[in-house]
Amino acid sequence: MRHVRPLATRLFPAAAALAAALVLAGCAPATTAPESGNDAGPPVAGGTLVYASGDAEPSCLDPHVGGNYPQALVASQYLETLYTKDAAGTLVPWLAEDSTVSADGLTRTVKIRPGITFTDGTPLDAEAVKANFEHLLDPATASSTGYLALGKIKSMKALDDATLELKLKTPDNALLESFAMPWVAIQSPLALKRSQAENCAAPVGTGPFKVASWKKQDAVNLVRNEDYVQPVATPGHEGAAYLDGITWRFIPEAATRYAALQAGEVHVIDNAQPDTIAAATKLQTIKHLDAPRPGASNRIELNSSKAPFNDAAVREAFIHAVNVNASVDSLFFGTAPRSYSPLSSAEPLAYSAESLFAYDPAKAGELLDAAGWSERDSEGYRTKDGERLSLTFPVSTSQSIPAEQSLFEQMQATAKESGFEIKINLLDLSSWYGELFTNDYNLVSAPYTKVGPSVLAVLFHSDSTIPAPSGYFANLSQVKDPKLDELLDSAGSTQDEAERKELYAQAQKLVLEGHYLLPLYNQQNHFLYAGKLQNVGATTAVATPTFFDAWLAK
Amino acid sequence: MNAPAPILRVENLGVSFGETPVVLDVSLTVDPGECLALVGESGSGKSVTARSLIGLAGPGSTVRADALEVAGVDARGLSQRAWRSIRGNKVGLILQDALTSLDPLRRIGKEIDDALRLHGSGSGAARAARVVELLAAVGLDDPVRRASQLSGELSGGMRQRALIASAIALDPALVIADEPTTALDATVAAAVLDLLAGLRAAGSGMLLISHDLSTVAKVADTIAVMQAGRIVETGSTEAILGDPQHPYTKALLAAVPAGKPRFARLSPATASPAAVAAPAPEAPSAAPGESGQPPALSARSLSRSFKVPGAADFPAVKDVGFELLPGRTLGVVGESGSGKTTTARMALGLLAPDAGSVHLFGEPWSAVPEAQRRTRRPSLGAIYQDPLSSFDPRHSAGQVLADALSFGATRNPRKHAGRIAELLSLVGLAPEVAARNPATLSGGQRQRLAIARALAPNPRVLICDEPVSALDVSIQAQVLDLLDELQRRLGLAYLFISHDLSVIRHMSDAVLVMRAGEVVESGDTESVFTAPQHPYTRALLAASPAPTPGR
Amino acid sequence: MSIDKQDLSPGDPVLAPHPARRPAPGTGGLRALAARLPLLLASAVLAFFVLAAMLPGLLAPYDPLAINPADAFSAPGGGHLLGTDESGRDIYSRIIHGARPSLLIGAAATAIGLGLALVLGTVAGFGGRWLDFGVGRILEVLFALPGLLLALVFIALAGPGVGTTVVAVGLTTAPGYARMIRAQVIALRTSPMVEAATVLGRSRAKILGIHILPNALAPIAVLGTLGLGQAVVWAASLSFLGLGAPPPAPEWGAMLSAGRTYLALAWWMTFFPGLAIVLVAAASTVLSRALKAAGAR
Amino acid sequence: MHPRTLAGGRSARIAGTAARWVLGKIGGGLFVLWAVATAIFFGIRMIPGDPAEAIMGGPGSQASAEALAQARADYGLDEPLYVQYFGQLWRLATGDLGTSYSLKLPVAEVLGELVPPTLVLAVLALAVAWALALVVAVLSTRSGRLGTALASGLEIVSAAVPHFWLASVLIMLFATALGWLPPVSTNSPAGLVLPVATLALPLAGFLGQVMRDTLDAAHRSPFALSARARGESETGVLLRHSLRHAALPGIALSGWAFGSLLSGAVVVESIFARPGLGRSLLSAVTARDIPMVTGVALLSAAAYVVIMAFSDLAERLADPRMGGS
Repeated sequence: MRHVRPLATRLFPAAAALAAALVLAGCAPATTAPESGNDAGPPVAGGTLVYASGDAEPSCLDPHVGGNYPQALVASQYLETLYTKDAAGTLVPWLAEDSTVSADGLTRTVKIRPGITFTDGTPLDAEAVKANFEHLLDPATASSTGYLALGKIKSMKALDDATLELKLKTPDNALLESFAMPWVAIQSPLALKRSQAENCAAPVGTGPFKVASWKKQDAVNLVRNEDYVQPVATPGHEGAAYLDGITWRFIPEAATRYAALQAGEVHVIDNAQPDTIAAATKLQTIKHLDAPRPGASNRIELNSSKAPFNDAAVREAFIHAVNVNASVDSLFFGTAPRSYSPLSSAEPLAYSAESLFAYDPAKAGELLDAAGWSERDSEGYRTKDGERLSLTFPVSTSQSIPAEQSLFEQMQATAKESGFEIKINLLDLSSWYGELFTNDYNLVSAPYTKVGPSVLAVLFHSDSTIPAPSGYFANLSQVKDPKLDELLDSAGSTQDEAERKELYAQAQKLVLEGHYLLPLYNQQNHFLYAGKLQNVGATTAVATPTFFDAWLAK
Repeated sequence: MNAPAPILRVENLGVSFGETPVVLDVSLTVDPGECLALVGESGSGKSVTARSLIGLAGPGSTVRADALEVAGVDARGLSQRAWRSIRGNKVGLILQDALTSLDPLRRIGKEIDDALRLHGSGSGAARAARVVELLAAVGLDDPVRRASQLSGELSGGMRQRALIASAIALDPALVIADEPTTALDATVAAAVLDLLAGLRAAGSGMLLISHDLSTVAKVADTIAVMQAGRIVETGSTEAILGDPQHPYTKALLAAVPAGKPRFARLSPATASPAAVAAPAPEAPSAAPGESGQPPALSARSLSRSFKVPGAADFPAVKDVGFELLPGRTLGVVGESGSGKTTTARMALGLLAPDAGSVHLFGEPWSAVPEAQRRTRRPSLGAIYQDPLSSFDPRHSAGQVLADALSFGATRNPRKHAGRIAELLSLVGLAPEVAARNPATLSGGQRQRLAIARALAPNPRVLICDEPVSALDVSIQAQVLDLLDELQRRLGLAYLFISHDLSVIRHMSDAVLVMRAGEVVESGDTESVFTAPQHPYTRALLAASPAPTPGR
Repeated sequence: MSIDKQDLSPGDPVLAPHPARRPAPGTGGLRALAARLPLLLASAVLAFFVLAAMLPGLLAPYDPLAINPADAFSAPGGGHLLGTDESGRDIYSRIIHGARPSLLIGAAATAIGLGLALVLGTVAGFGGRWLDFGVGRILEVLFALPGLLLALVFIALAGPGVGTTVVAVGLTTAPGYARMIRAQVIALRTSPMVEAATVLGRSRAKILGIHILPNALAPIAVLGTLGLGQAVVWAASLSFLGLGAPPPAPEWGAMLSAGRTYLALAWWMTFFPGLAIVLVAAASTVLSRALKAAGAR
Repeated sequence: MHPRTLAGGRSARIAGTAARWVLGKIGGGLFVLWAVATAIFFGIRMIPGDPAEAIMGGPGSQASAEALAQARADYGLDEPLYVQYFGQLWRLATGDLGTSYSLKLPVAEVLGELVPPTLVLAVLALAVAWALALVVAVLSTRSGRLGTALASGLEIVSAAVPHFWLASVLIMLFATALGWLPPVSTNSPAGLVLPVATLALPLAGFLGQVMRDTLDAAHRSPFALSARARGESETGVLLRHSLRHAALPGIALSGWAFGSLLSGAVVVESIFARPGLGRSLLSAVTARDIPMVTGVALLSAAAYVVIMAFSDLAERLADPRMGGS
């Protein structure tokens, strides 16, 4: 079973082992889907899957608009992308047939796969793709993720029905990876012509399902796309999906969500909490899908732009002062392997440096004494010229799961022993961004999902310290290192895969050794689902599950 | 009493709540067509007795009796069901103050109908007819409309009649009437008593419960006097009123002001130390007209009306005038709604007259702003029907007096200990009272304290608004005596307001008879009472209980 | 305006107009005790938590902040009376230490609410028709807005935190109190007591100061005790919505909201802090009812 | 409470008062709505965070400068405040609640979808609370001192229970442990049980306390005594007299209760994943979705006004003394 399977994969036991191997090789989403229904007999069509999402209900079902993970999750069911990733994590064409780039890297030609039509009957062609890219780049669309992904495109031209030519401002070897993201998924140009409100309510794509209706705060109802044709044949099955449809509900309360799964009210839940996963794995009736997101790992950024973290020694001391592993073990029940890399383990080019992150209060102490933080005040915190060694840590309640918040609390406790004071502020998203924009933080943890190592440029290039008009900036550790910038620039433009890998490795080494961040674990992306639901495990390039092959056993 | 079997026979009835006995060894008999009056003061246990007779002594009570026969049934250990078949059917109960004794949320007709329905007499239509019949029988005009009205919409008298109607709906053999006229004006009360008398004449036995001997005198054949849960004396009405044996009965009779001349003591002489403390009473200052000095308080053609939502203004007082001379008492008598209190409040400068004026010692009083009145207020005091509500619940008697003495400067009794002691003894209260909260005092003591407070600023005029209406006869007597003595001793002028003619007659030098906001008759007390000019005055006099025989 | 003579027999148990009439202390030993049992229990509960608030160290066996990942999620009993939370912190100790912040929040919020209410209520009750009208309208509006909306907007305005919670809860509870106090003041203003004072020549100011305010304040003791409990619940609700005290402060509401995600795994993390809140709220209700009964002689 | 002057033009007076009553209610209601609108308008604008960002999907968005400018123009946020304010008032007056920032839909439309589920919840909760309160009150008056103590204890405790805690406990018990009821609320009867119970129990506690007090009072009142003296059974006294008196304060409270139910809905709806006003209110405030917040606020204010009017009316009907009809 070593042959490549386009679109993501259902992993059979053997494949699970393979997947493990691949993880070590650092080149595949570590999807540990359980054995799927040998006992359940042959697949049967029919039935409606009920999916319970813990994310906030998207305000728009078109992932072009804004562009966040909840949108990607649902959109993956009815939209498809030009490229995608296979089980081995290799980038493979999907709606696109093939793509070439000019020697100077400034011209990218994309061949569009023929014979595919959108669910509204519009044929997929170069013009259609062009219309999508224009839609993404149009300010009125208010796309953020997709907009950035295509940021380097200068102009585009449909040479013929099947050929789209893109002129780039600068070479971008991440472009195909960008094409694999649902936020750049391809929709019917006809549908895009509608008002944004209309298109948000029911985007039209080429996927195995289509949006039937959306009852706000209740559910998005998807129905099977009867005429679905897989762009690339897979060993799964041909034709339309097994399921009649999917009811996409939103259940914010983790406990309620899990209770609903147990009660058989729903078949799949996302954002499964570590403790429930631990509990569920003991049950026969519930199964677990772990699909870590690509892009950056979950990490704590140390704001190097202001005291005390403008002193590298203090940053290092902090990293040694906190006992992450003990906490992760107890809080995540082994569902979240510790990460020592800026990149997700789903990224083939991830570079790890475990040695840098040992819990070593003694060393932290020495470093701090050396850095002049030698006094202690009445509460046992270190001080320097009367200044307390205090760190503010704004935490977004919507971006950090409870277990993570507890983790931060435990770090707070361990850091105290070394004399660090951590002030945790739990904030709603808007207020949280507010603190970041006013540079009112020393520590912060912000997820970032993107396909490919180019996320490093987003997170650590000095350009990313320049705020967008909304005030947003991605380089939260505020690294401003010409050497790093240079590495990232050339890594992003080189045509040589090996060189690219090497350059990104150096870049990661540099930020890690600069103690700009404290990696925690992969971006957690756990799904629990009912045992009767078969053939779960296929995921897109951003690790969102797809249910084309899934079926409900009677 | 053998011929007709008694309707009610009780022997050695005892009722106690928890550990505390309220009724002891009470024995009663009521024959058909007989009216037995049970007379006693508050807490004498008369109401409880009445209720025990129909098995409603109340929660937490234990009732025992050697014999308890109601309408021929041995009621001892009756089941609730059995009791219910007796109540309303064989025995009717009439409570005081029908405003609370009839469900304020239900139509009169329904309330009466209940009695009929419960004892399953007749169809709905038949009952409806009977209800109207009953209402007519108890002398209500337009009975059909009355039946559809709420008790709140009826006057006190009408309400009481309606209540009676509901009690006699199945013309029970025994009617128990508990203070049936107490809340009513004299004329109305008289009419209601006549109604009850009529019932009795119709042959049903009656147990009449009252605190007032003179009220029952008219109706009762036999009187049983109750004190502290025991019956101290029983006998024919004539015997009890004419030749009381038990000292308590004597005291009660003595206390009735009716027919007692001005300044005659009503209570045993020992009651008030003020009398002892009093120096030779300076003769009441000059008789009316004799001197040129201005009247203490005078009103000229006072008028005042009140807004009624969604209706024409209601004129409470129309063109009332009077002169109160120093050291004298001007009685104001009238029934509820006659405008007595409104007049009083205008005299007190609490209410601005729409027209007319009040003068205090010849100076304009109602016309000047409160700020100017304030300095002169010490010369004018007041006492009310319900003294307790006029005290600050947070203040002890001492504090109340300290406040009054210091003109509001302090509430610290120690600052005025001397005067407080004086005042207390003056009104016949023990010095220890100073430390107590008025709420813990008895009704009489509260009124004495109120008087003490009123006297604190050395007023020369005192306005007394129904000062004794809420008190038992004996207590009333003491308070009236006290007021008398204080007047003689301090030369106070009283504007004395009451609905009770006998009290007014006993207390006043001159009277003002008011009705519906107008003065119908005024003049020197004796002449008004002996030769009433106005028909309304005559009606009042006729209605008021006759002077009890035998003094 | 008419004289009406209410029952001439105030002592008569059957005619007793109010159920508030309890058996006099000391009568029938056991029954009296039974009647007072709720009050005793309530006082005990409150006393316990107040003590906890003042001297937590005295009652708490563990440091409420000391984490011990190895010991996380251990069930009640054994080493930990009420179990431990996700960081292995002793729940009982955290509840004990949580008493201070929680009660303080409740008390402060109630104080603010009552203070506001006292001003509004007095102004409305004593300030004459127009002021009364104005205040009345303001109260209407405050009532018309769902309390939580008021709190949410205010917190969004001032940013989350203990201080904000306190004010927010104070704001949301004020109108209710204000309405009661107003009624109280008006009742007093037209009471014979005030009339008597006027007759004795007291100025409006003196009357307000000596008679009306102090008497209007008496029921505030009742409202206050009642309010304390409700305020604690309110504050907890806000913490539950993630708008309360910052970690690791062992505030009950915060504990609850932290615990509820582990409902399936460690019910005790949710149950016991909630129980503490319920106990305090219930106890304060009982106490306030008792105070009220005592007040209404 | 002293005797009303006897009839005679009484009906006319009632007509007059009735008219005045209605006018008063309407006037007061309008004022409240205006005040709420104004308060929210300025209150929300003081909240940090650029509305335009909210429109562009929160501060996280990397919306370009022109996009933001575009949004400001679209929603008239570039005009001076007073223009916005009066424009806002005018639109509200003409029944236009504006367009939600986050949902990009007409607020009226969104509310239209959200009101029914919340209404169902609130009404059921109110009904259940009433039923519970009455039953307990009645039972306790029948049983002795112990029963009463038990009842009052029950009421006090349930009145003290925070919604969110109760919800969690109920789910823990009936959904997870026993598996009798679904933890997620659909409009199916079974799905409604837990949310309704969560809202109803504390409310029942409050109502119960008040009702039982009045019930007792009525039971001991003279009119109850004379009813008994008429041969009325305890049940009769209860049904024909006491209950009606007990209902009065209950009705008076119901207006207030409805308001508190809305606050409760915020918690309950998010825990039981139920679509409704409460949940949208929470998300709207956090998303700085000014039109939504205003809409919800106005709606609930209007609801409050109407409910109050109704409970006042109900009171007048139940209590003829208030000369209603």
